[in-house]
Amino acid sequence: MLSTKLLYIPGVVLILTGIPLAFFPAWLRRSIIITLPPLLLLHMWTFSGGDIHVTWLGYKLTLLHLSSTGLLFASVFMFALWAGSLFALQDASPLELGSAFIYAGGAIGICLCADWITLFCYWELMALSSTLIVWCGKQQDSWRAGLRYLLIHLAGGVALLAGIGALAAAGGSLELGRLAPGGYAYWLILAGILLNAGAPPFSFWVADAYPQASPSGMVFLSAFTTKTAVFVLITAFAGANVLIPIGIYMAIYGIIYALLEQDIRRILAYSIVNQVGFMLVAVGVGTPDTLNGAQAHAVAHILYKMVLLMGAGVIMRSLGTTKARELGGALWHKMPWTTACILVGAAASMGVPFTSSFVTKSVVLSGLADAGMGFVWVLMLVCSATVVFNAGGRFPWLALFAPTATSAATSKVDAPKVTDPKGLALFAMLAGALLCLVIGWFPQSLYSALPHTAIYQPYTFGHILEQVQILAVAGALFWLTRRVLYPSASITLDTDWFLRVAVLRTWQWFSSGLATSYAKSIELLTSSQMRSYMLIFILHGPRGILARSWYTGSIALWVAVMLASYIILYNLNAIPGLNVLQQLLGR
Amino acid sequence: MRAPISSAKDSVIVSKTTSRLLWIVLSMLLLGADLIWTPHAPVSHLPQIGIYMLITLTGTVVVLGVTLGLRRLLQRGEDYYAEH
Amino acid sequence: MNHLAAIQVIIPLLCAPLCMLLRWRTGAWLIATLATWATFGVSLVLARTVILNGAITYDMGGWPAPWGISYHVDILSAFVVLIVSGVAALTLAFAYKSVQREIRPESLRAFYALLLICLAGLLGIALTGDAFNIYVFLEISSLSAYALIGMGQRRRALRAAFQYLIMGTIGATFILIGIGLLYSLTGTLNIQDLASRVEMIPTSTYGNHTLITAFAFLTVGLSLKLALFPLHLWLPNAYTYAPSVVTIFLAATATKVAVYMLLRFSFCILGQRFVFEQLTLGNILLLPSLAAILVASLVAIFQYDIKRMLAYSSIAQIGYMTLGISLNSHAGLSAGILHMFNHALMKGALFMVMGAVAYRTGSVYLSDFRGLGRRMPWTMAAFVFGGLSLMGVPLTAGFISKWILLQATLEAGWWPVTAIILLGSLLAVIYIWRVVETAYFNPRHEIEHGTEEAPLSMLLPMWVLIGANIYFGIDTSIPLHMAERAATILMSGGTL
Amino acid sequence: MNIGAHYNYWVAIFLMMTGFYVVITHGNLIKKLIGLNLFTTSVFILYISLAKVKGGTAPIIAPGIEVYSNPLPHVLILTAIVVGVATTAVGLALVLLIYDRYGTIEEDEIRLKDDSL
Repeated sequence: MLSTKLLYIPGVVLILTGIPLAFFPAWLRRSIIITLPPLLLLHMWTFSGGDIHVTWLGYKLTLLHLSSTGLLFASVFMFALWAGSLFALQDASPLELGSAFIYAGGAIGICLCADWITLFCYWELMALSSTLIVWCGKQQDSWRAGLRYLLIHLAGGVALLAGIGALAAAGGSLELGRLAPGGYAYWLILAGILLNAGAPPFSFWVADAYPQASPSGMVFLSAFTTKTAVFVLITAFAGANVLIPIGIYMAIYGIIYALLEQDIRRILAYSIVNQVGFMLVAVGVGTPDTLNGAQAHAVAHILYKMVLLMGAGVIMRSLGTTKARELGGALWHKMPWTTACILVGAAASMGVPFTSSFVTKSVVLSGLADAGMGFVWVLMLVCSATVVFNAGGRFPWLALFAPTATSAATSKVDAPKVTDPKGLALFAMLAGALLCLVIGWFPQSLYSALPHTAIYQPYTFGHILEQVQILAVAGALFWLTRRVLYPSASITLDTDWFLRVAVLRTWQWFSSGLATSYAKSIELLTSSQMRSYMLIFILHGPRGILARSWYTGSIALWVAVMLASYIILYNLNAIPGLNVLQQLLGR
Repeated sequence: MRAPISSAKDSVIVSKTTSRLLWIVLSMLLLGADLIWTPHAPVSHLPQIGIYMLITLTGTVVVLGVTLGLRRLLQRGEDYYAEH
Repeated sequence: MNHLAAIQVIIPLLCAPLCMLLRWRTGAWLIATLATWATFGVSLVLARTVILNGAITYDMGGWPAPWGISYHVDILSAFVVLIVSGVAALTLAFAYKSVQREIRPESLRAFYALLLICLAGLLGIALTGDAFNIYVFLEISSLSAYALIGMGQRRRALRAAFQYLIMGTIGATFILIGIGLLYSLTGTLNIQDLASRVEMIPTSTYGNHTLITAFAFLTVGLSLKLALFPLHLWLPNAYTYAPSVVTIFLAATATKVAVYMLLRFSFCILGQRFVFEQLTLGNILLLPSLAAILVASLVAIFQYDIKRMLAYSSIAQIGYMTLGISLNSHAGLSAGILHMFNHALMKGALFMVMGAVAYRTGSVYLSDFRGLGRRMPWTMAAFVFGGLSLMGVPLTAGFISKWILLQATLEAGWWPVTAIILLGSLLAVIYIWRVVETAYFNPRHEIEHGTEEAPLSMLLPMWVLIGANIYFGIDTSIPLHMAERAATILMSGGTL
Repeated sequence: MNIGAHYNYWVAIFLMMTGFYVVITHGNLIKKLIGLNLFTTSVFILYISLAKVKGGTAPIIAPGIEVYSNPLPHVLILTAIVVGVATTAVGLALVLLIYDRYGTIEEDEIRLKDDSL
């Protein structure tokens, strides 16, 4: 039976639980959140039933297919859902939790399916449910930012659908796998996926929408959308060289915009773009080593970014703001556990030895070097060093230690609710931080889950020394420039300016121009000279029969016009060689 | 509307710290001379004199420079979008 | 053999006077409901028979074909009859409370009688195998529709009905002229005889002028009935001011039947070779269809009366159907025919939401939707799902139509058309979203209506349709199978 | 082709166009209905003209007559006349109701009243 087989698919189970989750009584919701993700994780790793297929519209769809890459991503997504929703239990709305389950179900579904149509279904579901999560943030700008987010993602979905349609129409296989370069289908699908990865020129949506979510909402958002895109890129576009410049742009964009940012959660959002850019470069190079590295680093990144965002979430819950200038400076001694977790996460993001990205980022870098991409290697080296300027150094500094800019901020810090989180939320944060360290200490456990055989050894004297040098220089530079780069109360223009200002202004200009010219032409038509000269005015004037769109007579006139033109066209078309429309349309 | 950005006092600090920084880094380069050995790096055929430091330093300084330049160009007051 | 085809039309036709004769008002509703459910049951049996055994021919009164009127039920007819009677059955279940509120008590019985007559007319069009009979049934359904629309509460309904009457009569007369010219050429009115004789007409290099003129009249007449752009102008008013139940019924059925007529006339009577290769109907339909998709969707975005917005969206959706036809390929036809079904599902559901909202708040202006997300959660949830289907989100029926239409256009290599289809679906996002935003995110209305959830008798049919939207979005094999077989029949000139 | 021989067709077309013109240009709803009637009636004439067979008589079987006119169009037109009557009836009923609620049957004035609401 197919319907029972569906319950073997973790994504479907999550979606089916997510829909009614918001309506369950609190105790039931709580127990589902605590138990379901670990159970599904166990199920994924022990499942041996083989692929699940269905036939839809004559296409064979593969709803479940366990590949090593997919399993790796799905597992870390499942952990992210679990930890994120444990963290969220404290104050997230039921709707947010339900949406998060659907959202994660979509992401996990994509990792474990093996055809483009199923992928597209999950893809749209992710766009809709993640928009709901943004809206659940209920901040001042959440609604509009969510709308921008939704519009961009639906447009991306349209590109993806057109691409998949073209793939099917060309008779190509709809199986999820490496696409042959070239053709509409290839580029449309790539565009649709890249949009979700935060590629230019739409990179702004990450920092625009994510920080508008609730403290826990952003934890979910950071884990799934961009990393799912990375997964699809690894599967279908490995070795697509066009990804290299795009990735480089994103990596540098992420650093620069994070540096100009004052809101610590937006800094982390830009840091996501930066890291995804790093992964895109690795996918674009496409050797087994860099692909391994991209996957490993995606796992590491999801984990440490989650910990950092939970830390930022704790601050936001306590103080109600995440603007660096209003944080009050000495938060670290009010919340020791949070501080510890943030520091671990930050260390992991920078690639300090014995933390997660030390063992993952270096796989990418060495892979780049082996592939002979000297220039790209240099750029990526710099990018990984400059992480100190966003997630690694600057974020914890601004969040916990930096001296305050306003006196009002310090009084907020003394409020009684500025403390560490308790219970499950603390557990979730600690679990994330612990994983960052475990991966750092036991890299082989992660490497063994990678699809290509990994022979890389991170802990050599040379490598450690290399990383220490990089961090030392970058750290020193950060420390020296920290005051210059202290954020001002401002925003930075991005390409969303075109969406939010330029288009609106053009529209206003256009519509006002249209109104004036319309008024002018009416004036001209109704002027007395015109009226006396033109008999035809009776029919065509502003109140004439032709202009009165609602009048029965004018509709009837349309009928006559259509009839006449149809008769003429049909007669002309019937004459061979005189097929007017065919010639007009160029067919 | 353009928001107030870095003051004149800030820029004085930049020039001072930058010069101080250059000295520090140069001395570190000398200290790290010939200590580095990594088979992977495309720079492994170069003399291994603090090459990672050099790359990091140049790269980071360039990024910071670009950032400061963009700051002048792109930063606006917080209520920019509310006004438009 | 069996009398199913005749029974199908006779049930509503006989029950209509019964409604009028009864003094008991609830009884009228009861009879109408029973009649529609009986028709629905018959249509299911009919569809099953046709799928299993092929087309049924039934001679009315036992008079064989060239003299008497014969009913010819092939898979396309059965499909359309299924749509019409299914929607009718659900609409009648929905109607009880809504009609009580919107129609004056003394005309309640007439209302149900007219609804049944309209249903009989629509079913007749789909079932009959006689060209003139099509005209008669068309007028039966149209005349009752004018009267039904005129029953709307606001006085504008009268104007809309009158306008529709003028336009509808012109359209029907054009169809009559077309049929007359065909008769003058062939000497028969039976659709199958017509087809075989039209094929025998020798066509000179310049074509047969009578045939061409006949087809021109038919196309324009049908375009009017279809509300194909730019002859759609009667539709928004008619749908907006008609009573809710009438809007649900007409939006989900009347235009579908008009599409059916277009298919029947152009593929089965005149033949695909003549219509598409010689007259290039494909190209002539293409431009209005694309214009309908773009212009009507754009206009819908700026409407404040949500019923009117949905009416414009219907015009755009009709554009999708005719676009499928204009492709002149098996895939395109299947897409067009399948979209008839799917559109009936989603528009039926959405207009039911309008009916429920009108029942509780009295009108369906955008501003009336404020706060409804909380006060009428089930109704607004139905709107969201119906809207998702209209946008063509995966796992809804709308996605299937969109996907198949995309495939068909891509197969033909019409890239710009593909882009327009996708753009149309994005525009649908915008106009649906305005309502969702108002319902869920805007502050409540200043004046509290004391609104509560719509009664169960409204919610149930609404959610049956929503369920169908989702079910047929996941397992679409039955309607798709029927649509594809119907397309095969049409492509071979209706002879199978 | 002799134009005169087909004069009944020309009459039908003339009537049709007249009716159509009245529908398009007249704002008075009653006049519109009259135009519509003209329009549909012209189609009846068209049909009946089709039925005429040269030299044929009324289709009643009688000795010595070989050629009959085609009776079918007449039958059809009987139906169409009924339809036309029904349409006019519905139309007039609507006009009456419109007069009741608007106080006028001029389309311009009706529109003004609606817009001023």
